[in-house]
Amino acid sequence: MKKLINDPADVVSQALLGMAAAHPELRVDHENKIVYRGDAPVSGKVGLISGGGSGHEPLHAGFVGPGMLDAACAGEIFTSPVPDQMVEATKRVDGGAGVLHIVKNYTGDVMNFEMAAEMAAAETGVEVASVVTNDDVAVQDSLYTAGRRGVGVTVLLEKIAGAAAEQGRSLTEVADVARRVNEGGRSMGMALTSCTVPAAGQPTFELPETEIEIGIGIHGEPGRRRVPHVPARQVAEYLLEPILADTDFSGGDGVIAFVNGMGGTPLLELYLMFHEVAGILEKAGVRVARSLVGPYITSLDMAGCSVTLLKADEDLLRLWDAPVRTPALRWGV
Amino acid sequence: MKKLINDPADVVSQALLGMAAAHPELRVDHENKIVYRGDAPVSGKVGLISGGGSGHEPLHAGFVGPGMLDAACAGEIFTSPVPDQMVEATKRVDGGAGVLHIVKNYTGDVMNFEMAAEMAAAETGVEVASVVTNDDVAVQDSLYTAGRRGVGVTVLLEKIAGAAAEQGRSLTEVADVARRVNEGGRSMGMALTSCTVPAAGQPTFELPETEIEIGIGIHGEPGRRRVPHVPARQVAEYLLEPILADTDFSGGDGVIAFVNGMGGTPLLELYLMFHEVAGILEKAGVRVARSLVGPYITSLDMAGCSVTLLKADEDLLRLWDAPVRTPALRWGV
Amino acid sequence: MTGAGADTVDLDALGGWIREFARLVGEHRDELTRLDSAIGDADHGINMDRGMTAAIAALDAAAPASAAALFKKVGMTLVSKTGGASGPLYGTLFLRVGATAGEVDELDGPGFAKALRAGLDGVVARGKPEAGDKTMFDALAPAVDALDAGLDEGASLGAALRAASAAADAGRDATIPMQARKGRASYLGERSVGHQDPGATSVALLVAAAATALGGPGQR
Amino acid sequence: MTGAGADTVDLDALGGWIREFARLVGEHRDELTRLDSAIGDADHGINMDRGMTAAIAALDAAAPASAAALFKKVGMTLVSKTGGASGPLYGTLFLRVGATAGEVDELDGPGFAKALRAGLDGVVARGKPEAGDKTMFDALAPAVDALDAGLDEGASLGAALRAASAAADAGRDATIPMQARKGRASYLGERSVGHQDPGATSVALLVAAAATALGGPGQR
Ligand SMILES: Nc1ncnc2c1ncn2[C@@H]1O[C@H](COP(=O)(O)OP(=O)(O)O)[C@@H](O)[C@H]1O
Ligand SMILES: Nc1ncnc2c1ncn2[C@@H]1O[C@H](COP(=O)(O)OP(=O)(O)O)[C@@H](O)[C@H]1O
Ligand SMILES: [Mg+2]
Ligand SMILES: [Mg+2]
Ligand SMILES: [Mg+2]
Ligand SMILES: [Mg+2]
Repeated sequence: MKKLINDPADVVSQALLGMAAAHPELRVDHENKIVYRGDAPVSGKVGLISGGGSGHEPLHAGFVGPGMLDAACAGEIFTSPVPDQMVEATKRVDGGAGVLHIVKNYTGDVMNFEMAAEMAAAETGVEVASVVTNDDVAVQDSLYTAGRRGVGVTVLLEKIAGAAAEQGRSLTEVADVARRVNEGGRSMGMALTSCTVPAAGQPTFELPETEIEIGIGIHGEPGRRRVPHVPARQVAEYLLEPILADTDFSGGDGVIAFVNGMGGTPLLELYLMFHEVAGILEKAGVRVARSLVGPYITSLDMAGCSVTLLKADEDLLRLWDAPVRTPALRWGV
Repeated sequence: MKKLINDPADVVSQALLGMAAAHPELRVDHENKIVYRGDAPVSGKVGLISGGGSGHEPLHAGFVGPGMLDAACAGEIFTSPVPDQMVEATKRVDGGAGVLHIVKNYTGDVMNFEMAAEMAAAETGVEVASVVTNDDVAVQDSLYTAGRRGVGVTVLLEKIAGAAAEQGRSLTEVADVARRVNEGGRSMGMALTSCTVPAAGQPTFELPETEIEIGIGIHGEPGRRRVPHVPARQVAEYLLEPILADTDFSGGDGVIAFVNGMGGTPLLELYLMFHEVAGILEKAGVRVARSLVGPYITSLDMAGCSVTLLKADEDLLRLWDAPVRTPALRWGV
Repeated sequence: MTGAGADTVDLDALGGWIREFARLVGEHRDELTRLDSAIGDADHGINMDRGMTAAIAALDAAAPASAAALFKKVGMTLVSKTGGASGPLYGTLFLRVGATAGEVDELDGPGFAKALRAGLDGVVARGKPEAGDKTMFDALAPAVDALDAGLDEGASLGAALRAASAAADAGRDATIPMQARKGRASYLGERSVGHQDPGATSVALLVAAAATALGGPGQR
Repeated sequence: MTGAGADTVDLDALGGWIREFARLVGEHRDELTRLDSAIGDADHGINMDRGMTAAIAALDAAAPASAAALFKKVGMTLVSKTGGASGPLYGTLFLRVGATAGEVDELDGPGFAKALRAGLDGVVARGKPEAGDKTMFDALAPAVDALDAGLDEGASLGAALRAASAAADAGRDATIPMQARKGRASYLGERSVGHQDPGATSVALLVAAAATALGGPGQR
């Protein structure tokens, strides 16, 4: 394993030191591994916190700033953060209008955020609402599993709910917007290579030169099936087919289409994939209202990509277009 | 070789189709492989064009937009674009105030841009100035080589010269700013892995699991030496030592410090590297006035990074902070 | 290593259980992570080791004065330091064990068994596992049942714990053919079959540690 | 394949030179790229093949009416389609060859040699290579010298071209021990020693193609 790190045990804390140095507009609580927007708490605004295992950068800390998150809690690599972090963040971003916890649907994340909400209720008077993202159509039979995973839609949700909070909407309203985004969003991912967790020191799975893995999550969890390595056009079909089979995205105000890189994929390939995705959507009668292309929810050094579609309506598009100023997403400001 | 592509021969053209679909605010001339800002030519403004081999995304097309480039010419992977493209771009971005060609110092790029300038002079009345970036301190003995390579400083230069042009400065003034940036900037890069050129189908060089390559360029050119794989702290020293030995960056208005990813390196590691770089700079009495961390001038799927320091002064910092709105760099707007 | 009477365990012995568990987790760290890389995200050994190392450090910093304090400290530390699924699950387990054990400085067999069952109930409350879901529950539930059964049949705590440990091992092995329905492994569907559950494996270490530390001297 | 007289080459033969060069480049595409991956950026074969394929397509589209038109078309196409260092270098080479050859439909030996030297001068004007820099110059210059020398000594064009081809091959081989001072390979410093220059290798193909296509029938 070759990585630009010192000690596998210190990767997250040292990266946070780098984030603090590179982004003076943010505040970092190194002890609790929390990144805050510099002006938190914003009085009268619903506070948004998210968090999860590290290794998905820029998610979540790269999305802290006006128009998106108020705070992000960083866990160890691929390991949910702990309730103490979320409780601390909840206290510090509460501007009197309550706090929304944005949680990706993984057993560990859900349980830790649940405990945090219980503890916050007991220790503080802050009103907390939670929304769990679960957009990954690779997980079928969700009755017999931990349910669909939260993946790409998390990025879109943090942006859109962040804009709703910035507008001064109430906690209930912001949580509603967030749930609407989650319900209208579906994703599917694939890997050309495994990632390597620093502490493990070797690839999480082995994938021969001739095969790719379809339906992977963002933690190096193996996918649902291996298929021969095929051209990008076919990969786009593998990813979109189950998404379009799951939900009708045609008509209406179109979709926000998001082609995401897994960390080790060049932008050149992501744009090429976006071209293929756009072509399939056009044939399927799905209008692309907005788009996002880049590595936004990654899996360390994994080569691969995911596609997320989010059903748009006028409100969501207005919130999507609203100003955002974070290290990784920035427009309109 | 596993990549998200269809045919190695079509990578660049299909990625440009994706760019066009993802960025309706840009215009793409697919025949000539040129990306323009949507409102080019901007009357009375100096036009900025750059270009080079593809495979370095987001450089250059990702930097087209208000406050940065007016057009970018995309060559084949790692192959300079041809004069016809540059001539065409020059004509189309000329707003009457002349056009600046931003060229990275590689034999092919320099010769093709030279021919383009000759052809533009012959075919059109457009006033053309050129600036060549050559910031890579890995190239020593530049008397006995093709000279230092143009690497990371190109990104900073395109941003700063773009701001100067946006302010309405004249071609001579914009070219002066650009040369000042190039003279004040130095870079050094390293690789954990080789990149793989799609048409070649296999890694350009072999690097064992235990070794890293110091002083690489951005085209999979092997570096100046191989050393055992060392922790990030030591890597930062390997990169900064020759930069600081080359030029005195202490005092004054500090530096713009840029830690760049080579395409296959997770953001987490880049932030960790930035922490190490900031630590060394502090010890060396170099003040970090501004910073940039991310994959901005890449080498396909190579894992590795480069560090660029640019001597700042008040004018350059003001230009750096000025609004920019491009796919890959965006702030202040 | 047991307390005053053969069937009573004092605070030292209970602390010894935690320390022996931490030692076993450290020893099996890579194995637990390897199991997790087959059907999860390759961190179970790392998580448990981080959590237990912190728990031992917390115990070293100040010796708890009661069983309640001891297990609360372990539980809180695991919640605060472990992360992932195992943090809340093992954390809740020990918090419930402590709450049920109470402000005492020793436990008899039935008292320990009652506390451990409370821990199991905590795991169920937190993670909603059912038998056959291929989780830590599938090793812990049989172990708690075996402990109760042994004591009911009049066995010594040591003998009952050794039976519990054997039951945990069997429960752990029984996870191999199961298809996971909870946790990350469930995403694999049928591909989870044929792999041993990491959490069930660490639970087997937990119960083995109890047999070693609380099962009486020289009786392993 | 030669023209009317044994020492005159007509447009067909000159076009045949280009086609034979394109064929050889296609055949040696991977070898050229492999050489470039050792000391460059792994694209010389790809570049040359793209450029020459386009040049042949341009010639196929409309047959040029003179040597000037033929080589101008080849040169312009190479400039427009090749990119990299080889585009301007080979492009300038052919543009100068064409400008010197002039509006004729055949060339005699000295006429061809003069045109080729003009091409060499174009390469020098464009890239500023010097002898020993480990570039295409190191194969092209000896070839042009050998061609002139052969014709001066009264050899037939065919014999002189075969001598030129041998000189180009020797020049190409002589690049192996050189340390590069121009182009990408120069960045490697001493590590460029021991590798054959890709551009010198393609030049050897260019001159070999001339010997084949312009050297008279059955004399290879
Ligand atoms: N809902 C659940 N109920 C009980 N145990 C569970 C549940 N989900 C997961 N587990 C246990 O947790 C183990 C994984 O723990 P760990 O790897 O530390 O956490 P994570 O899955 O968050 O990476 C599994 O092997 C399983 O035994
Ligand atoms: N300044 C120069 N003068 C003459 N020939 C050069 C010069 N620089 C490079 N070359 C030739 O160009 C060849 C490389 O061509 P190519 O790989 O197509 O371009 P690039 O280096 O831009 O990738 C080298 O092998 C060398 O022979
Ligand atoms: Mg985990
Ligand atoms: Mg090249
Ligand atoms: Mg795990
Ligand atoms: Mg080359």
